[in-house]
This record gives sequence, structure tokens and C-alpha cells, in this order.
Amino acid sequence: MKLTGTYSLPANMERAYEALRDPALLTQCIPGCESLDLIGPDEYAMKMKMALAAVSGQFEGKVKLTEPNPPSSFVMLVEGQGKIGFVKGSGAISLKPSGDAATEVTYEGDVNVGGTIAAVGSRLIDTTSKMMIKRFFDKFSTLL
Amino acid sequence: MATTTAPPITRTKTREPLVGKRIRRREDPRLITGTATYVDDLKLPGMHHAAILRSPYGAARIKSIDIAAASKHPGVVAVYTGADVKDVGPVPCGASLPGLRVPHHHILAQDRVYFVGHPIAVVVATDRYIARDAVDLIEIDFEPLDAVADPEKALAPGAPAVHPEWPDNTAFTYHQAGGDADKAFAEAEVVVKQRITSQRLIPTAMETRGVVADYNIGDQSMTIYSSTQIPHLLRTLVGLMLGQPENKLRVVAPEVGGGFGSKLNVYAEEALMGFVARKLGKPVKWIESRRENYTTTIHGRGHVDYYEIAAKKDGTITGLKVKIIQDLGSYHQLLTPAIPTLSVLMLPGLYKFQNVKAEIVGVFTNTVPTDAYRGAGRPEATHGIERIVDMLAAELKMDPAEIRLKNFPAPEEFPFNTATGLQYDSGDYALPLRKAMEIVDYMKFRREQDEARKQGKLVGLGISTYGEICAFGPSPATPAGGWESAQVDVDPTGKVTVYTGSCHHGQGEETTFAQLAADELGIPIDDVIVGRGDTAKIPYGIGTFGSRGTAVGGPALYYAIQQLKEKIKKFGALLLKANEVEYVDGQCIDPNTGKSVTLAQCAGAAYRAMKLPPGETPGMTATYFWEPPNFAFPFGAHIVLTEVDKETGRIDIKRYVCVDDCGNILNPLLVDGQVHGGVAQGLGQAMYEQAVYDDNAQLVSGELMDYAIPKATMMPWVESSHTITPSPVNPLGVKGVGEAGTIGCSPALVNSVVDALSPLGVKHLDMPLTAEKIWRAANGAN
Amino acid sequence: MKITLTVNGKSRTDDVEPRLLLIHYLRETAGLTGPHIGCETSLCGACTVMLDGQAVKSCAMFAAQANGRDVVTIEGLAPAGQLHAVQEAFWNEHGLQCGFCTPGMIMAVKQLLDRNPNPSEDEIRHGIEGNLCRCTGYQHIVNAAKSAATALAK
Amino acid sequence: MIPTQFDYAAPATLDEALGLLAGDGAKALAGGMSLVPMMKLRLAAPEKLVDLGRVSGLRYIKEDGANIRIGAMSTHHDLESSALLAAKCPLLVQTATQIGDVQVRNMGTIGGSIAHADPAADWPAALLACGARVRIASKAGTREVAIEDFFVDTFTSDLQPGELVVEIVVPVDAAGAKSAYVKVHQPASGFALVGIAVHKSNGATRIGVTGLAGKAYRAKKSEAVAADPDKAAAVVAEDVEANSDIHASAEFRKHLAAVHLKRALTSLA
Repeated sequence: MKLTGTYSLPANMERAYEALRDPALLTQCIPGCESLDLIGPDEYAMKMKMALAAVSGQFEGKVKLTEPNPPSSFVMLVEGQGKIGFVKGSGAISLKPSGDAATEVTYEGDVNVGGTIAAVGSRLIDTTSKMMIKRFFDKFSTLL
Repeated sequence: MATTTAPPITRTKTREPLVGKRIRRREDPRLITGTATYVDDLKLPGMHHAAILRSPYGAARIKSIDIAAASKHPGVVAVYTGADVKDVGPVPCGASLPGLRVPHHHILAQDRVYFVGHPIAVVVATDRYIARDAVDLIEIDFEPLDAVADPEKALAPGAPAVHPEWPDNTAFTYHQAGGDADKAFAEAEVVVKQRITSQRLIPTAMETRGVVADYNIGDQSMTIYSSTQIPHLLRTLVGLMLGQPENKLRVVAPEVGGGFGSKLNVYAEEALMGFVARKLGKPVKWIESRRENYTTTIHGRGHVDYYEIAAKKDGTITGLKVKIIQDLGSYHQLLTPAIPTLSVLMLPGLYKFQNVKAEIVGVFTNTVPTDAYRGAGRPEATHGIERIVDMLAAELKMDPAEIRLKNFPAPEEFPFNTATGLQYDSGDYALPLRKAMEIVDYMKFRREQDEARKQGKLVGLGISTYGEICAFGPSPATPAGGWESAQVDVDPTGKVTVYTGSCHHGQGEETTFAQLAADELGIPIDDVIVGRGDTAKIPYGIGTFGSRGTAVGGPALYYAIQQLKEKIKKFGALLLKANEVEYVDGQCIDPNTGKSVTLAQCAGAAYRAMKLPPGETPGMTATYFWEPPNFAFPFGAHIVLTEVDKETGRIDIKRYVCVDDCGNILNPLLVDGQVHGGVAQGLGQAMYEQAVYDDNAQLVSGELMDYAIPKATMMPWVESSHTITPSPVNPLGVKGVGEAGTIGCSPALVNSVVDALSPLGVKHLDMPLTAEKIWRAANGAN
Repeated sequence: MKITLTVNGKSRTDDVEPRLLLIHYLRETAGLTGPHIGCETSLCGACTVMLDGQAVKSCAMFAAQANGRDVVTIEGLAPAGQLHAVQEAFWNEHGLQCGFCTPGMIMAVKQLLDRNPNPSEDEIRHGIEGNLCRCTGYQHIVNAAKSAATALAK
Repeated sequence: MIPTQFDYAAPATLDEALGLLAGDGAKALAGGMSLVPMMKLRLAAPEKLVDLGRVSGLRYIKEDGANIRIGAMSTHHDLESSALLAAKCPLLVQTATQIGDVQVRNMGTIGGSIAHADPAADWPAALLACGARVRIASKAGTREVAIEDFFVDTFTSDLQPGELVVEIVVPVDAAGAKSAYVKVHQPASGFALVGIAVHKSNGATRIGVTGLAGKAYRAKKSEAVAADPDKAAAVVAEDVEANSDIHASAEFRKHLAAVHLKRALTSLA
């Protein structure tokens, strides 16, 4: 499933670019993320607990940042597996200035979901993914 | 065509026959009181429960499996993985085609998974809750691979290879031709082309599959209880898979909660439970969840077809070319590759043109295998021809009824040889169409339609005239024998048990066969019971599918009774000290003296055997295996009136009229039931149902939450009636009706909606006709 | 945990896991295999039973929730050896084929007629919306509901 | 088909229930029509279930001055068959009859439904349209929020850990009030692809929309021009990021919302 969106962050491009690649910030902002541990260059092992309404599930996976092109773009790969299924996403993230102290972040992503969540949650995947991304950026803006 | 040597027929009925009457079913009392026994109702002493871990990926390599935690979980008895069962024979494919590629189908995945739902490991525990818990404790390291779920994408260069050994994803190509289609097209005055699809469907029997396997260590015998349509074939094939001698393997099909073809198969789990029971020396039960049912039991249809029809300007059809792309799924189940070949046989529909050229490309995809689902190949073909004929009529500005009537063979042309090598047994194809037109008052409707259109209303009428291949079938034309068996036992007290090799599961043969036996033996119906579904009780049989229960199982029973009557009469003559007796109304009568003895007296004498008729043996039983000389070909016409809401895409079915000709009718009540149920499944395909895989080969319509089978509120009132053209193929004159409703329905509905939308320039719509699709078509967008 | 409830008129007490679904309790513990399981998303209705006189899907609740309450399954709809008018009507009208959905379907029709003794065709169809049947196309079930209504009115 | 293990408690009083819910990992079980299937699929695995089925005093529909008070454990069938609601707030009756199926309505509760905050559930549209308020209790006390503030996001309500919906309060319809709930069913699940609730009272029109977006919302722009159904329809989904799934695209959902709002307003004119 394709996802695109644009958010405005209250920081200049350099700051925004750095922050978006900062594991400490990412840990706080990825919804449900419990830990990110460095396992290679720009690659982290992730533990995540998803909780949405009654749905809950533990996921283990990876976050990988590739194709760095500071301060204007990079690609984020996220994958997680759990008993209720797996999620695999890739997002091309591009930044452009919007005024002096703000940056417009655009993502173009592809999310693949498998297992039980894919089989029974098709009507929810779209809405939920969008909400997760929104939560991510909302939190991110606050912390920046 | 084979000829059968039949025993002499004694026609000895004086009372009003039960055959032909609306008799309520004899199987119902146990079903309506909840006392019937389905597989999940079985409880054997010491029975264990199995749960299966399945692939969440459409394609992946299995790098490692860790069963340690699951094995140690309290209550877990055993955990088996692919390595444990690698020597069990593959899940069998019974179809053979030239050059067919057959992947080795292990009962548990080895180092790779090929579809979401692919079984990987089985947990056996003392309780089904524990077994399920332990499944979650198995750790698997997968390496996800690219997967492909769409057959046309699978054929494109560079597509992921479902089976690495065959990178083109092509399991087979198949060609069949009759006449000279190229010439017909070269000379055609008009040619119409259309891509027509028949989407993937999920059979959705209300009872999912289930297996209980038991093994007796002492005598090394195995019993498998399975919700199956084919107990004997299952016995043979699972026996071969497990190396279990067939005479030490009993298969029981208890009450079966619907099949529709999905239980006309041999599944990995049937052999797996046998394997587990034998390994542990304990009975074990596995009941499929609905989720598993959707991801591992066969799907149906899955066609992308390219149609071209050639005709003269006067509407005479001269030729047809069709390319069928069949989505096979990841493996061949029992009949997978054979299903589209049935489509090819049925391509000409009811029309008499003699030039056909067909090609099938069978494509592997990372999905559940497709196989026989209600109609199996024939609905696809009927949908195609009935759509393209409507499009031809539109192109020629001809009336769709008229073009059909023009192209039917005349009644005197029967038996009619088709361009695809079939011989249609009997028919008057105009008869049901004219009757259906009369019921809807066709001309009046067309006038009203003109008026309605002037007011901007979108009203349509759709016709389908279908024929189908039924009564499967002559043995040379079927993979595993097309005959059927019957045995008739008369007890010493005169009570009769009829055993049939067909394995009905809702069709009602427990009633119709009792009607037939009671009539033929001249005894009360309450003196007859019908046994089925247990290989320990009944002679080898083929099973129930392909509208064959009554049309092939019925004649087998009929002939077994005729044979038995000869014996009854001999004992009657012995008891009456007569040279010859007549058998009338359950009694042997000496025509000279008028003295008589009852069936019970004859049977008693045959078992006591104090004295035997010359050359006769004791006992009162007869067994008959009947080989049909040909298929039977029912036909009919369905007409659907619809009104479409242009703004919302909603289809309102105003009337549903069907006139089916299934030959003679044993029980009209049950025939109506078959038609209604068939129409519901056809309507499901036409309007709602669709197995949807995403680009990653995930089944996203993976539960009843997203796969819409018709509910009561979605069904129109079906006005069902009949014409009767007996089949000459069997002594009962029956043709088969199990699949008729399904086959007739979908093209009639789609034709009706296309007709409704035709003022807006709509020429074709693929199924399912969702509201959004209609809205887009009606508003010129796509 | 211990639960005590009335099943088909008889009180019984059993020790159950809290997670035991009512349908499994009825089928496995109480030995009443009339109600069936056809899905896990509470859409098919094959497991329908009466709980304090109201039709519920017994696969969508825990046995513990039925503690102290009154459950009637298809087996308890009529005294042994007799048929309830709805059962009789399903038989007469050929309202079933494979029979798997039937115990739940009969309960849904009973609920409908309890609340609306003379339903229209449309009301019948809505009344059995929560019960899926793959065999009959529902038409004979509609007939059965009408005929049961007539029989019960007498 | 089989849920994971959990601890179970069936308190008899609200106080007891709130005490139990204050603990970690506790989840309230009302009718269970959403929760139990999710537990069977193991999408949900609460450690502790607090069954509200035995809590007294949560199941009632009563008139209280200008309001009708509905206990959170009232079933959809209770609402569907309420003579009081039929007379004083018929929108809720009309909505209740379109929820799920008979068995779901017998078991499912209005409190459980709104707490679940399913973006395709029926109640949110109706409650938004009739201007409901939600009373929420916890060990710390009770509070009341307007229904618009209750639905926060997809499956996310304003309920905080340890809190429970205890009552829904709706105003009694003014004389001459008119209302309608129009729903397009997703054919398999019966959820709303789009559901539109319209409530006209004292010259003001309130419109609730469900199924369309990540959460149910009030179509305020449409309300402002409700006298002109075409205009109202044109803006009902304006600026809304609509859902899309295998049953209907975002574009079609928006279109259906517009068509059905127009029809509903026209029929109530």
C-alpha cells in the first residue's frame, strides 16, 4: 500500500535532517517503540509494542537508514515481525526549507503487512498507517 | 461410447410412485435437532488435538525452525516439522496433461514456503487450547522472497518465480481445436473481442474441513474421519501417501457440512493426521479454522480469458477463439490443471457453430491452489460465451433472445456433436428460453424499458442460456473412474438398506434414493434406509461432485435393485412352488393361483437357506457398478431484471426467473433447493465475492469480514420452474442439477446490468459488480 | 473458575478456564454438539443459542459470562422426541441442505418469531442476517419462517 | 479461534469494577462483540478482563428533564426496542436497528461500542448528530465530555487508562425535530462503508459521518448550508482524508457520503 504525506517541522533543514536520523528521538517518536539498538552503520534492532484499541502485539524488527543525502533526503526501511503478523515499510523522505526555521518533510512510502493483521484488518491498515505516521510527526514536532 | 450390459428390467409398480413427489427429507430430523455427527462432534477415547503453524509469507525461505519451547510446553505431546514427514508421499494431482509440470507437494513445507497458509509444523497436544498456545511458541527464521499473486503478472518477464525450477511460471499450455476457426474468422462479417475474467472465489462451505485419524497399534489399522466428498478415492490416495495398505485404512465421511467441490480433494492435513496417529498410536483431531479454510482449502475460478467471436451479419455465429489464462496457485491439488480443460469443452455453450480454437496457459502463483468449485470450469465458459454473445447482439443491434434462438441446434439434431467433441444427449434449447420470456413477458418489458429509459431510469434485462456437462462421467473422460456403485441389502426381516458409492452432503439422496428404492421394490419408504460415506460399509465408490449423485449414483442403484428383484423372484417361486412369479408391490405373486409371499418372507428364506432355488446362492443382496455411456447435459434459461442507481451504483434485482431442464425430477422440493442454492453462489460471484491477494501475495479477504458471501437480505426471490427433457443416457432420464443455478446465474445478472447501463455506453463489466464499479462505469470513469 | 448455569433446563456446575468460549463449553464440556462453529469473527451465526431468551453467538462470549444464566441450545428447544414448530417448519419446507448452519438458523428464526409473530419476507430476511447459509439461497428458510409463524399462530 | 489466557473478574458494583480497571493490563469487557473476536484471532491479548456484565446500575434508558440518560451497558437491542427513544430521540432507534445483526444487537452495548472507537461503527454518527455527551468514571471520579471531544482518532477515544464509559446523555428531541440515519453496508462485515446521521431540531441541523475517515466526525460545513442539500453534499467530505480499502476507494466513499447526505436532507426537508 502506498502512502504519501507532508508535514512541517519547526526546525531548519540541517537540524530536521539530523533529528530524523537520531535514534534517541526516533525511539521516542515511533509509536510503540520500546528500544532501538545500533547493530550496524545506520541500522538498529527495534522492539516495539503496538497497542491500538483492543489490538496489541509485540514486534521485533529493524530500522535502517539508507541513501543519505544530507540535508535533503534519505530512505528509511522499517520491518517488524510478531505473532500477529509482520509489517514492512520503506519511505523516501525528502526535506525542503519552508522559511527560516521550518522544514517541510515529504514522505513517499510503501507499507506491506502480512499475517493475521493483513487477513482480517484490511479495512484498518490504511487508516491505521496514516494515524501512526501522524502520531510520529506530531510527537516529533513537539520534541524538536 | 461404451454400452452397458444391464440386467433385465422388471416394471412392477401399481401404486402411485414416490419418485416425482415433493417429499420432505429423511435426513432432516437429526439435522434440525442438533443430533447429527459432523467431524468436530467426534470424541474418541484418549484423543489428542492438533494445531498447525502456517506461513504468513507468500514466498520465503525457511532458514531455521526452533520447536524447543513448543515441545516443552505442558500438555504438548509432539511437534513435527517438514523434516519428519519428508518421506510421506506428495499431495496427489489426479489430472494429467501433456507436458504438465508437477511440483512436489510435501504435506509440510520443507525449506521454502509458497503461499500464505502453507503448513510448516504441527503441534499435537492433549487439548486444543494448549495446541494453539504452543503454535505461538515455535520460532521460525524466514527469509522473505518476492512473491506474485496475479497470473498475468506472473507471466510477465522478470516476475518472481513461484517454483525456482520453472522461471516462466507456466505449468502447462494446452491447445484444442475443432473445425477451422482461422477460416471462420477470415470469412467473418463481424468479429467481437473482449477480455472476460472470472475472479478467484472461496468456496466457503459452512463447515470447514476437519480430520480425526485413529490408529490401532495391535492390528496396524487406520481410520480417518474426514469432511470429504470422496471417501474411497481418499482412502486409496492417502493410503499411498502414507504407505498404509488400503485394506487397513478405513475412511469415514460423517455428516458433511457442505462441499461445493472444496472437499473433492485430498489434502495435506488428511495424510498428516494419519501420520501423527500412527506415530503416536493415538487418535488425533484437527479442525480447520475459517482463516485456515480461506488460506489453505482450494479456491475456485481464477480465469482471465480473451474471447473473440466471429459471425455473419444475420447473427449466425461461425467461430470462437479463446485464450484462457488459468491461475493455478502454487501447487496442483487433485484436479487443479484439469478444471480449465472443462471450460474448453463447454466453450460453444448451447450454440451449434463448429469452429473453435482454444488455448489454456496454466500459471503458477504464490496463492492457494484453485480447483473444482461449484460448476468447475463450466461457469467460466458459460459466462464467457453468454457475455460475448450479448456483445455480438449489441454490435449487430439484434435482440439478445433472437440471436440465441437463431444459433441453437434444433431438437431433431440431437444427439448433437459439438465443436469440442461432446455429444449433447437431448434437448430443446429454445423451450426454457421461450418459457422464461413468457414468464417475464419479454415484449412488454422491452416496451416498458424504452419508456423507463426516456425517464432516465437504468433498467435492464439479462438472459443467459446455459448448458452444462453433468453426470461425471464416462470413465475414459474422468481421471479416477466415472462410474458409481450401489448395493442393496434386504435383511431377513425384509428391511432394506441401500448403500451408495456417491457421498451426498446435503443434496438429499438419503431421501431420493429411498424414494427410488421404495418404488422399485414396492415397499414403504420407511422400510428403506440409505447408507453412505464409510468405506468399511459400502462398496468402492467415486463420490458426489459434478452433478453426478443422482445422475450416476441413481442408475447404479436402479440396476442393483433390478438385479436383486431377479433373486427375490426366484425365492418367491420356490416358496410358492411356482414356475414363475410376478413381483408387484413388495410381493411375489403366482399368476396362476394368485397366492403371494412378501419380500420379507423371500428374504427370510434366502438367509435361512433351508432350500435354495436351482443355481442360486443364500442371502439377499445385490451390488451393481454402473458405467455411464455419456455425460448428461442439462440446460436452461435464466432471465434477470434489474434497475441500477446511477448515483450509488446499487443494483436492485427486480425479478429473477429461471427455467431449468434437468431431465426427469425425482423430488421437486429438493431440485428447487439445489437451484436456489446454485443461484445464490452464482449471484455471489456476480455481485460480491472476490478473493483478493495484494501485491505481496497476502490474502486480504482472509475472513468472512472481507469476503462477502450472500446473506438473506442480498438474495432476490427466485422464480424457479422447469421444462423436462429426459436424458437418454440413463434409465432414470435424469440429468443433474447441482450446479445449474450457479452456471446460469452470473451471465444473466451481468448481462442485465450491462443492458441497464448500455444507454451510457457501457459494453462490458467484469465481476464482481461492486457498487463502486457500477458507479464508475455509469459515470464514464474507470 | 467455577461456573453454575442452566443448560436446557438443567443446572450444571463446572470448573472452567476463564478463556473457555461458551461454544466450546457447550460442545466439549456439556456434550451439546448441536451448535456449530463456522467462523471466528462472529459473522456466520452457526453457534447461535438462547441466553436468557435472547439469541446470541456463543462463539463470541466466554462461558464465564454465562455464569448464573439460562442457556438453551437446539437440543433443548423442544422436549425430547418432539419438535418445536420452527424445527417442524424447516423440515416441511426443506429449509436446510447440509444442515450445518441449521441449529443456529432455527434459533435466529425462533428469536424473530418471539419478537414478531407475523413477519414480512423482508423482516424475515433481516431477522436471519446474522446467520450465513451457503446451501439454500435462503428461500426455503424464508418459507419455513412463514410457515412456522402460521403454525404458532394457531 | 482460541484466545490467550487471561485473568477474569466479574465485579458486582461500579466501584469494584473501577478498582479492578485501575490495575495494569486490565481491559473492560462489555458485550464483547468487537473484543472477543479480536481475542480469538489473538490480535488482542489482555492480561485481565473485567466483565461488566454483572455490574448493577449500568443498563437503563431513562428520561431526566431535557435529557435521556442511557446506561453504558444498554444493548443495541435495548435502544432499538425502547419506546422512550422511539418517542423522544428516534434517531437512536433508527441507528440501532442497522447495527450488525440480531445476535450482535442482543449482546453488544452502546458503551462498549463507543469506547472501542471503531471508525466504521454506527453509533458515533448518530451520537454526533444528536449532540450526545459521554459520562466517564474512574477511581478519581466522574467527568463528562461532549461526544465530539470523545472520538480522538482511529480506535482512539478520550478514555484514559482506568476510565470507563458509564452513561450516554442525549437531549430530548424538540417538537418537530426530524432525523435520519442512512448507511451503506460493507457487504461482508456489515460495517458502514459510509454512514450519515442527520438531526434537525429547532432550525439547526447536525450531521454525523462515520465510515469515511479515520474517525467519525461532525460535518460542520454541511450543517452550515443544510438548507440547500446540494451545497451541503458538496462539502460533506471536504478536507477529509477518506479511508480506502478493498471494498471502496476514498473517492467512492466521499461520493457516497455526498449522495446520501443530499438524499437524507431532501427527505427531511
